[in-house]
Amino acid sequence: MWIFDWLNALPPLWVYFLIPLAPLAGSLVAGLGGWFLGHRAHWAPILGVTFAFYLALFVLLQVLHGRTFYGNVYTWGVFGSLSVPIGFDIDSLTAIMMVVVTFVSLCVHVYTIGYMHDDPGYARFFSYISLFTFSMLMLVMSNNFLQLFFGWEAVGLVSYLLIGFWFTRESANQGALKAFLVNRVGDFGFLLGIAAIYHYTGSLDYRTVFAEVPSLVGQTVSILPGHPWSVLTWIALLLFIGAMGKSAQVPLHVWLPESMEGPTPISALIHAATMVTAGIFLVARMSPIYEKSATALSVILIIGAITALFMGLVGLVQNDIKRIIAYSTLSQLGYMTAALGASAFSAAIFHLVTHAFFKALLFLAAGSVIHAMANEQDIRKMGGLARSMPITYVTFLIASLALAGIPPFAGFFSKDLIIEAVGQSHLADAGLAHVFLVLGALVTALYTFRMFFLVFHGQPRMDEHTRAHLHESPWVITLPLVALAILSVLTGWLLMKPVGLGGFLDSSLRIQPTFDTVGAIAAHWHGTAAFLWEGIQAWPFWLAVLGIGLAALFYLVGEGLPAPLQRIVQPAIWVLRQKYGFDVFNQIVLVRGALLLGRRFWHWGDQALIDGAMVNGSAQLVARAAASWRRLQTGYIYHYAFVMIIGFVLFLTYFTLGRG
Amino acid sequence: MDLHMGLLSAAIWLPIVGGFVVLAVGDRAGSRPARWLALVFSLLTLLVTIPLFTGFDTHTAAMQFVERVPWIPSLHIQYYLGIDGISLWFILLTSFLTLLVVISSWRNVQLRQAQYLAAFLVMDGLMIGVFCALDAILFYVFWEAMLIPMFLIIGVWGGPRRVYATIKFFLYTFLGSVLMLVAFLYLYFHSGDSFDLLTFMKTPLSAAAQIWIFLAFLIAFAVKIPMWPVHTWLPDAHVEAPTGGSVILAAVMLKMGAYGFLRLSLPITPDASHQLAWLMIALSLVAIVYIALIAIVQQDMKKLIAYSSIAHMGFVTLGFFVFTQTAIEGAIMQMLSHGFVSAAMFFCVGVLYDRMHTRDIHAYGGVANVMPIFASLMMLFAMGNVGLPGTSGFVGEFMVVLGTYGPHPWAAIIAATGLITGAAYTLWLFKRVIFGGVTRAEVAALSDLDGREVLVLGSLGVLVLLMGLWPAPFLEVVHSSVQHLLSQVSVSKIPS
Amino acid sequence: MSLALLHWSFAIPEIWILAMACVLLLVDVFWGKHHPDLSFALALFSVAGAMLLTWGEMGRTGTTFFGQLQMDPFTNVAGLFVELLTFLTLLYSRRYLQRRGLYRGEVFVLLLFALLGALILISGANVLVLYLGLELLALSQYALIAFQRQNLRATEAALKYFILGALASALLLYGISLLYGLTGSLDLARVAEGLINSGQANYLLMLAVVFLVAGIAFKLGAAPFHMWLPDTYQGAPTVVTIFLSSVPKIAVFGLFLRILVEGGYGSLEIWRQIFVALVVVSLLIGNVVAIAQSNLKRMLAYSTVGNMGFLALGIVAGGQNGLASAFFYAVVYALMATAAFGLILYLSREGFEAEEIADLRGLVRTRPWSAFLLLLIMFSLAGVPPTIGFYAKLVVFQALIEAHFLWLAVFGVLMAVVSAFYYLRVLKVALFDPPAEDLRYGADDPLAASTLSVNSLALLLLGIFPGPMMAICFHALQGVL
Amino acid sequence: MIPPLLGQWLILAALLFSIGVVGIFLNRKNVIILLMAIEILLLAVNINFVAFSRYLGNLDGQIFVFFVLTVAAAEAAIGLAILVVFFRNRRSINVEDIDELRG
Repeated sequence: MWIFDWLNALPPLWVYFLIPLAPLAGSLVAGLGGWFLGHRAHWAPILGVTFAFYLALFVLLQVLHGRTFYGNVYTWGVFGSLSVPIGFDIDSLTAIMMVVVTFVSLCVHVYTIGYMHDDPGYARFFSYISLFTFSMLMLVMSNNFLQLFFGWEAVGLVSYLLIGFWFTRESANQGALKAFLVNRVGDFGFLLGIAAIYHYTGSLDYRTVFAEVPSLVGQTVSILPGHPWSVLTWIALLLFIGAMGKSAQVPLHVWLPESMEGPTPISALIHAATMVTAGIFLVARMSPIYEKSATALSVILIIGAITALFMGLVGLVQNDIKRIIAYSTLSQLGYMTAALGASAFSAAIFHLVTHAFFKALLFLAAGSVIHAMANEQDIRKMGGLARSMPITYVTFLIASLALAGIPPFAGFFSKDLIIEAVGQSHLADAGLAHVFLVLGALVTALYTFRMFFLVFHGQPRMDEHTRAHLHESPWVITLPLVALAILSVLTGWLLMKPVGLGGFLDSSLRIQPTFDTVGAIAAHWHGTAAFLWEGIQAWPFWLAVLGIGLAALFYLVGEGLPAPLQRIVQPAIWVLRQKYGFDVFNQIVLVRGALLLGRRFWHWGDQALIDGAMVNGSAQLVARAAASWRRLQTGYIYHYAFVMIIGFVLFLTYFTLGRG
Repeated sequence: MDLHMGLLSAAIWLPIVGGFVVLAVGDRAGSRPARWLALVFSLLTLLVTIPLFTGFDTHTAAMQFVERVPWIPSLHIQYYLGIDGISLWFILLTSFLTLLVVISSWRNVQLRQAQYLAAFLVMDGLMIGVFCALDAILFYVFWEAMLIPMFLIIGVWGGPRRVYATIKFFLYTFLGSVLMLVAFLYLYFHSGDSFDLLTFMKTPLSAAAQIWIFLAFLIAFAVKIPMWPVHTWLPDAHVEAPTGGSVILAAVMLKMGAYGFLRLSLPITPDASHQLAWLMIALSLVAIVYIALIAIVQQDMKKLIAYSSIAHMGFVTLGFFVFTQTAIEGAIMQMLSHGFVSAAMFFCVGVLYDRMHTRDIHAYGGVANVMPIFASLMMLFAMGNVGLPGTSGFVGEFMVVLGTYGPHPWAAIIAATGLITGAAYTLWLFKRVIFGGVTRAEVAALSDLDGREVLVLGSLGVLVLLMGLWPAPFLEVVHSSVQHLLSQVSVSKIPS
Repeated sequence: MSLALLHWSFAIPEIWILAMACVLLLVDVFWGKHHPDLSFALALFSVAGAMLLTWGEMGRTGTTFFGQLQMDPFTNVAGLFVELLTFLTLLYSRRYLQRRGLYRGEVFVLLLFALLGALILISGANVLVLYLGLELLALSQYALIAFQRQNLRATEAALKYFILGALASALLLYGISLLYGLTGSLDLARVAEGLINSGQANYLLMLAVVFLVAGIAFKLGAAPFHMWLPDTYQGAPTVVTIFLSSVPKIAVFGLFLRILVEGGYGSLEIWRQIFVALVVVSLLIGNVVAIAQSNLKRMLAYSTVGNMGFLALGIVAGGQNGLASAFFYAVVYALMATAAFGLILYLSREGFEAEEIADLRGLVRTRPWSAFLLLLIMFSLAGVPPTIGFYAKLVVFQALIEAHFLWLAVFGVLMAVVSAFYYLRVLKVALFDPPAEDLRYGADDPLAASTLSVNSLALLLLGIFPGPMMAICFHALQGVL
Repeated sequence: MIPPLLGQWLILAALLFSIGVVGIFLNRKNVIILLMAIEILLLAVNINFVAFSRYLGNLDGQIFVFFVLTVAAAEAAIGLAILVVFFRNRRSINVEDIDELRG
């Protein structure tokens, strides 16, 4: 295309390098110059991101023409015999991620102008989200584990900063801290995974490592003496712990709902569209390793399935609009993870893309609602908003349908593909996982439309004042909504074949023929329309419809659950309200435990034992000896003489008798 | 090279002489002249040490800038100086931080400032001396003499319990080092009447002898680092010391113990090092886990950072005793980075302390509202302390874990928990002090950093980022020296 | 005859001191009342002269007075040091004596006689001569201590020292008599031969050695023969304490060297074991009990006991290096003690002896320079580099380890750490505590001030360049074995 | 090896010496007695010297005795002098009262 022509003149490395640097520059300008830029602070970041998006598109085109890239920018450091570079690995997977990240980021940037316009931290916020874009791009573009880890932690940092953006709120700080720590638990595994990789392959560079992988098959490591594990399984699981942290899989999911304390735009960007999918990306990127370990795959599969169903269930009982979406995000991430477990990497990426669009849309629309409701987030206090904010209403509806998996919206294709792929999988636990995912479809539809109806239909339940001020949001907010809405409709159709069935991604994925579920599906592929037709006859679709129906029955027609049903499901609801007790467990066992242990060590170990007994103890011992021995010095001559003589006699006896 | 002759002596004696000059000038005519003199001398020292870097040949493990003259002929003690890749960075670190300390104490020290600055200058020289002494007795002299100024700094300019702290500090370290002296003397007779460290490294020693010498060294260095369980002097010393004291203590003095391991323990007693590696690894892991947990529950900012220092030094000692190049280089990087980060953290606490005169975490909260610049800088250092990639703190921990995993997977796993606990205590501290709403009038009255503080913290921030984003130059210097060290450690010295 | 004259010249310093002492007596009789400065100047002159003469004798060796006195490197070096220390004592003494009405010739005469005794102890080649030197030294000291007649403590100190000292010299004498009986001679050279002939496992010999060591240990002040020392040091006028703590240490080391090394080296194995015991007890008692002291002079007295333990470590090591290190230690200790007591003396005034540790409160505020010197002195005593005190301990431990007394060395360094504690306590009071208003120091004597400064700074400078002094001391012991 | 006669003298000396020693730390009354005890010590030594000198047949020992006697005299003189000044201050020469300095 003509708009890209001039770029062909540049050396490709420059182009790739400019992509992360542009948002970074924007971030620095906004961050350092914020104090005088004030409300003009958004220009630099938006320009930066736009440029990055533009370049990302160019790169995508390049990759479509088969021009991939693998090279280094500079040497980060040389340790041992290994030189660790900072570099880029540009292939189809990367290209897609880059486009998604930059596009959603751009939408959020624009959206933010309207959403945050009277926030004192305006410039800071822009600086952060641009910085996030930079980190995320570094993560996806990396060609080695160190840089991957760098991006991995950097996005974590920005997420921490953004969750705690309103740092005067205790809850926000709490959420931020929790997010960081839980992610750290993930990174703990991730780091060890990298260490293991370094140990077994002697390299941190993707290609070298992947080239080494076949030689590792069959090698075992006995972490617990007597229990030899396959090295690859060990590595794969360690890495997956990292992925669980970032992509909020059970049991490391606890941080994501609390991350909703942050401003809505970043909930859309970071905690729905991009960062949380880093784990998915990681596993897909590492497909050569995972494909070599059925064990790891089945673990991933089941964890994903569990997350998909049970987090969705929690979504049913939430009343905070953002939290509902957060739990739906957890559940959707579960779907993607399950897809990974079934080796349907392309399906996972496909869902990642569609989800990025419709979930970002959902969040931004919700943001628009919250904005209109003067920061009210409880859906029980909403209702009947459809009239007053039509655009938001429509976009929200589209997003909901996509999420619920109603054809022809994007979500339908990707989710259906995943469910089918899992159905195809031959892993031990595939059957169970499949059931979970299918049921998930019902749950998803249910909580989505419960929210939808409660927010937009029925009687308005907000107070008069808020009601009087209800209004559609400004164009900077609605524009991104529309853009995303369009994509939420189209991407399913368009990307189903190239991305979903992996034709486009094959270059970046390595799938064992035995595990190739997507391949099986692709084998009898009769076009998207046919797939759609089959989908309509399949379980998931009807369950989704049922879900919507129930939601309508309870929340559109009726007023909540009818009393008898209420009584029956009461215990279940209680369990769900407790979120299965993860938080309680963490709070009481882990947090309190750590603090208690710390105090014990401090008071008993350091203060009592080491300082008290050993250090000061010995000092006091000497002091006491001094006090008592000085009494020997009575001051009386005869005592002095006596001591002398005693000593003398002792020597004498020693020498005459002792040595005689 | 000839041009570089005497650089090390200059680096050692310039600040010492400067210290006595400042002492002589005194505060009689106000502290202005003393201040400027101190600034000039510390700056000169830094300038003198820079050629050490520029003129350093990274391709050899041999000692460079060597100076060697007989000092006490009757005991074969020489004035023998020289540096290799292991010592170079710490010399630069020392002179740089001393400069920062001088700048930072420009106004904050009212009481007898001339003497304060003099003490730091003298200590500067002595510390540099430790890092480049190649004669055992010379090393010991610098090592011990250093205690005197620190003893005074804590004792005179310290907090309420300063006397207890400083005497504890002195006796603890003194006890540690006298045994090292005994070891030196023992080595003297086994190395053919020589105190030359390089000769020590070549001296064959029986297994038993090596064990004893190693233990003697261990006590000396373990106290200095400090390793569990001889660490309890550090929190007290840090809490009571004035800002500058804490900075030098954490950033440089702790490094000397670690440096001792590299310069003495490993090459002189390689077999014992291998034999007792399990002990060292165990102690390091205790430091990483146990100490980190203690750090979490601290209510005093300085105490918390002090404990975190101990935990970080745990990574260093761990890295030394797994005997892989990655780990040892990582450990050195960790030492260096800790030099920047802990110094910065203590400067940060100092900034707050100068304004509020309390170190109690509960007295703060919401500082970010009134001190945004400070908050963002401290965030940078907090992240360095957490070991976030892109900051210097990451490099060392990353390399140590990588290097450790191979020989001791479990050690690596336990050490990696440091990622979590480290984040826990650092960010919790940060949350309680910096974030939150302003609840106290004193906090509301805080003023943001002035130019001098920005200069000090900013320069450290730049280093933290530089080292995090591009550690290659830092690593390049140590490379061949570490290789040489490893080759020394790998060959047994037990006479057959 | 000229040959004989030449030989006499070996004893020139001793003769000179003796002569000057007599001159001083006369001068004092005639002009002492009105011109005490004259006696003072004369005393200075004679000691300075003795130093010059000794210097002139450097490098000459031989015996004189028909083998009663001998001249070897040790005689010269040790002699020079004792003269130097006496000289320092004199320089310190002037204002102190004036203030207390003791500024009279007799003091100087006694000092000179004590010096003479010390010189004889160092150069004696015959047991009888050594005994006489010892008694000369001791008797003058008794007198000096009691010189401040109306001072109860001083007289009590003198009385205690006198009685116990007499007991000690009796022990020594008894040992000498047995030695004489064993070897049939009083001449050290022949004693040595005699011992070689009479075997080791000889009861009489053991008996004799134990007696001798007991006597020497008492004069040195090594535990358990130290009981007199704290009382005497505390009670004696500070200027006398300076002398007590410096000159006799070197002189008595000379006595030890002559009797037990030159004479009784055949019995090395015996006295070495006794000294091991002395070392352990001295280090323990001295360093530990010092911690409980509140009186600075008394604390330093106990620290003397401890230091004698360190000195004895060198003796235990034996051999060329061991003895040399012990001698070096004695000299260094004498210098440090002189400085320490010199500081107390300098700060004192009439009615205020500045001898309580508490009297130094906040010294750094009121007298920064004195505080700085105190810092040097205390760290030197604690053996912290870069002060000379460190090298003293260094050489001792080195010799000890060379002789394979590793465990003793470890014990020694641990005791050094214990000792560091009470030195630090003094510094803590002087540097960290707030000054007390009521304190008014004397500290107005330029002579003592400059002496003190030189004396203390020497501790630092010698610490930075310890080479020469060490070389001299080691050279001094060349000939003895 | 030691001939009987010499042996008896030595034993006598030893006994005397012990008496002197015991006298010093057993007596708790009067300092004068201490001085006498010291004299006894010296006398014991003298006997030793004379006996040895006689046995060995050389005069050194007996000469030594003269010196010892002289020194003893000087010692006694100084001792008594000190005792006098002490008495002036303390108004007592009771051994029990010499306890100003202690600890």
